[in-house]
Amino acid sequence: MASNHLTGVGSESKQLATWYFTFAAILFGAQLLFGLVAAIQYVMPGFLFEIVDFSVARMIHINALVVWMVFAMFGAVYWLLPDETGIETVGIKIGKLLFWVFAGAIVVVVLVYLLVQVGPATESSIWLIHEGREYIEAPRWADFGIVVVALGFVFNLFATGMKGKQTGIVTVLMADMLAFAGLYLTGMFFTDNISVDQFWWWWVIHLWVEATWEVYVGAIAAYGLITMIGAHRKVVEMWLWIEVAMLFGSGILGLGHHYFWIGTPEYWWEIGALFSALEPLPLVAMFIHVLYDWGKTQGAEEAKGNPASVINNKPAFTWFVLNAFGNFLGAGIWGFFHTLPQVNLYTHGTQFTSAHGHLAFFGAYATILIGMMYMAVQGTNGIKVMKSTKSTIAATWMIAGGVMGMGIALTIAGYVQVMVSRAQMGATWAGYFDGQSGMWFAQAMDWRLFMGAVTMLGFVFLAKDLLSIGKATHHER
Amino acid sequence: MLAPINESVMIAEIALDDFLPIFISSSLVLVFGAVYAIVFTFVKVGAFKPWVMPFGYLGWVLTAYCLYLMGSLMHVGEFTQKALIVTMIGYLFLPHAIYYMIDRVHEENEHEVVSDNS
Amino acid sequence: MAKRSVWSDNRFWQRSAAWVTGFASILLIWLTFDTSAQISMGTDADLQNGVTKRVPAPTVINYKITYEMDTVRGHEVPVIGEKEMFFGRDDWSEEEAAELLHLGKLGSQSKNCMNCHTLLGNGAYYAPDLTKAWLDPAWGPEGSLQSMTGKSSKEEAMAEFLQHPSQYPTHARMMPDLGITAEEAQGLVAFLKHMSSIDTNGFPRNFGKIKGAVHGK
Amino acid sequence: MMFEPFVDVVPSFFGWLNQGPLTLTIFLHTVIILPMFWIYKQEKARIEREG
Repeated sequence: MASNHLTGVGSESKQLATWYFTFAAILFGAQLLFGLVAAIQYVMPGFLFEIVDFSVARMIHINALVVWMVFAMFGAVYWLLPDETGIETVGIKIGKLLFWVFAGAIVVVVLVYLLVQVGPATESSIWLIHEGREYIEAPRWADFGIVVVALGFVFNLFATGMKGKQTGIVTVLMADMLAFAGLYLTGMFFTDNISVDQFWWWWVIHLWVEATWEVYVGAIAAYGLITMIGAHRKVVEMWLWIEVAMLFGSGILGLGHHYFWIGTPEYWWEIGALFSALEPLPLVAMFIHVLYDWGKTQGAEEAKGNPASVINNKPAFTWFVLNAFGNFLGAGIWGFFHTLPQVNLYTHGTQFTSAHGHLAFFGAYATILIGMMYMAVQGTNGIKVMKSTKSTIAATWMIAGGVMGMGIALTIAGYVQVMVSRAQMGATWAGYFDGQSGMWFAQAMDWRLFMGAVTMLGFVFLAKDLLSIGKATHHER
Repeated sequence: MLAPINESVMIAEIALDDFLPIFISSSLVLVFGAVYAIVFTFVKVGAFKPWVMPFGYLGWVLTAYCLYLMGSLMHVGEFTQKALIVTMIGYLFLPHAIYYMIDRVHEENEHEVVSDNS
Repeated sequence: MAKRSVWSDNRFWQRSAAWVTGFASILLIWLTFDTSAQISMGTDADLQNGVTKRVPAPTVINYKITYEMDTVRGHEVPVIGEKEMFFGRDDWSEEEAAELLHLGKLGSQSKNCMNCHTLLGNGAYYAPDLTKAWLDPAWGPEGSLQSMTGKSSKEEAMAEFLQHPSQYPTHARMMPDLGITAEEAQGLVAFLKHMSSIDTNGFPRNFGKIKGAVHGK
Repeated sequence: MMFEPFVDVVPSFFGWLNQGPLTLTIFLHTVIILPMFWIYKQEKARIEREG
């Protein structure tokens, strides 16, 4: 089994994984494109006014984000299942059918977003057009589709995990993906009470992004360390359990930091603040863990008189290291500095949140999923040691640099907003626009647009690289 | 039944000039905290020379200072301030504990014959 | 072989992870029950008897709402005062008010408000926060937005703006025409008025207290 | 000041635990951590038994 992971040939599960990765990459491109439209509208408000309004562009921007990540997450699991369990994925036919159902539904939903945009204030708009709830706007009919697809995926994972070898990584993934699918159900109802609405809305968003997704990343990172640098499975899996304890221990009740101001009781101040203040700890631990294992395995090889790098996939490993760092930076630092209620009172609902969102989604999730795409390229092309190309390097620098630049620009914009619109004018209409017209704010938005364009260009290099790097001749085969 | 009006319970306003120091110090709490943890780990595994270690502890001192600064600018209250100090003392020991753990598991596994799972 | 330590034992961490996750989940579910009871909507009787609810009944639209500093709780809270006309009436029945709020909440979702504005601070940051929009001085009797629409009451001015946003540009960044009907606009305004009466633990701070930004502090 | 005694509108169990600064969160952290000592003891006994 030692080199089984190096080849996707002959594994239907791995073939399906490449479909998921391909569609995910397309949606990633769509996300950046509509993000660019929204960024232009901040600078030139007349751009596509009443054609593709900000609300529409942003809805597609954030929905494409969520969906491409879910696609890539499913793909990554289908990729690693044969390696971990030692058998072909059970129910692969259902998996392939569900892929087309899922992909088809997404295309229809996006077309409706773009062409219909808004409907009358009736239940049928919620069922057929969109639900108008940030991140989970998908219309109700699509909700049910997503539930069916997710159940099929979870079934395949469980059936395979129970039939084949059940490693620690597979065990964590099974529990985690079940929770991930189940949580979606809490966001599927309508209520007139907006406090109740947002209470449950956060169950989906927070418990996904700050609990189940983070644990998923821990499991994928564990898999990556084993396959890419040959880290010791027992060590990696022990760390995975520690990470699960730390991530769920802080993340589940860390949900409280979204319950400071939505009508929920004051006791959430303490719960939210103190549990979420612990959320960066596992991220530091993950970062150290990756570097420690890398150093340790490299050192062990060198002691044997083998100075060559232990990394068998340079581009993927680069993205994995970026993940360890970006997770700590985007989710940890940018999250921590506005998580305490004393400060959050002023920063809640400003561009700070946006800065944190960009850096955290990218640092914690986009990076590792791109890394998994590179692993799939290595596997399907039967490459023993994959090296970077010029495009790999250009894509990595431009995407990481672009997102970092956007994050800093938005942080500056957020700071202006906090000072002017919040601390002084208390979130009124006039205060809002005073903040928006400040020079620092306006310039920050120019920089955000520029950095967004850099990111988009980086994506072009990334797409080109993913399509062509497998054919490059400088790898060891 | 009327509760006495207690001005000290009023949530203190954050001064306009304090926002920037708060944001910076709270980011630095994590940055220096990570510096401490990383330097400590790397010196222990031999990636850094031992003379770097004092800089790790300097990182811890700066973490504690930034947390203190952040707490006082946000007016967190006397008891909370004390709790933060206890937290920092706990954090001083954390990398030691983690290193002990990670080192033990490596030691145990390096002596095992790797046959079961690769 | 070295003596085995519990701290490097896989099973210890596996069990700890299971315990921490399970117990945190149970606590969260318990907290959810507790919070759900507190954020359920009040009744019309609560309003008449002066019972404070975090989320009052839809009939709160019959009353005047203000946002005042509560010295015990240390932050501003919405205060429900005497009766006040809302679209010419102050006797909206429980059913009528609930229906209006239902229409407004549906409208807020189907018109995608949240992807430009923030509601209770959540959403997009392209347009002003709507949490306490009803209490915004700009819509008040001396406010620029009310006089701009030429209407004589806050609710009529808001409804007029919602129906024809392009006619009343307030900023280079304009609200698009979303095909909001007169009836929907009434519902949306009721939704906004109701939202302003929700106890948000003092968010947003200093709302409308300080006039003029950087230069007027 | 937001980690101070409870002054919320509706009393509840969690509000009651919120009697002084940080009492609620320290209580919750403690009940999560304490049983891990018990798990530790059990596992230690098992490891010793296995030799």
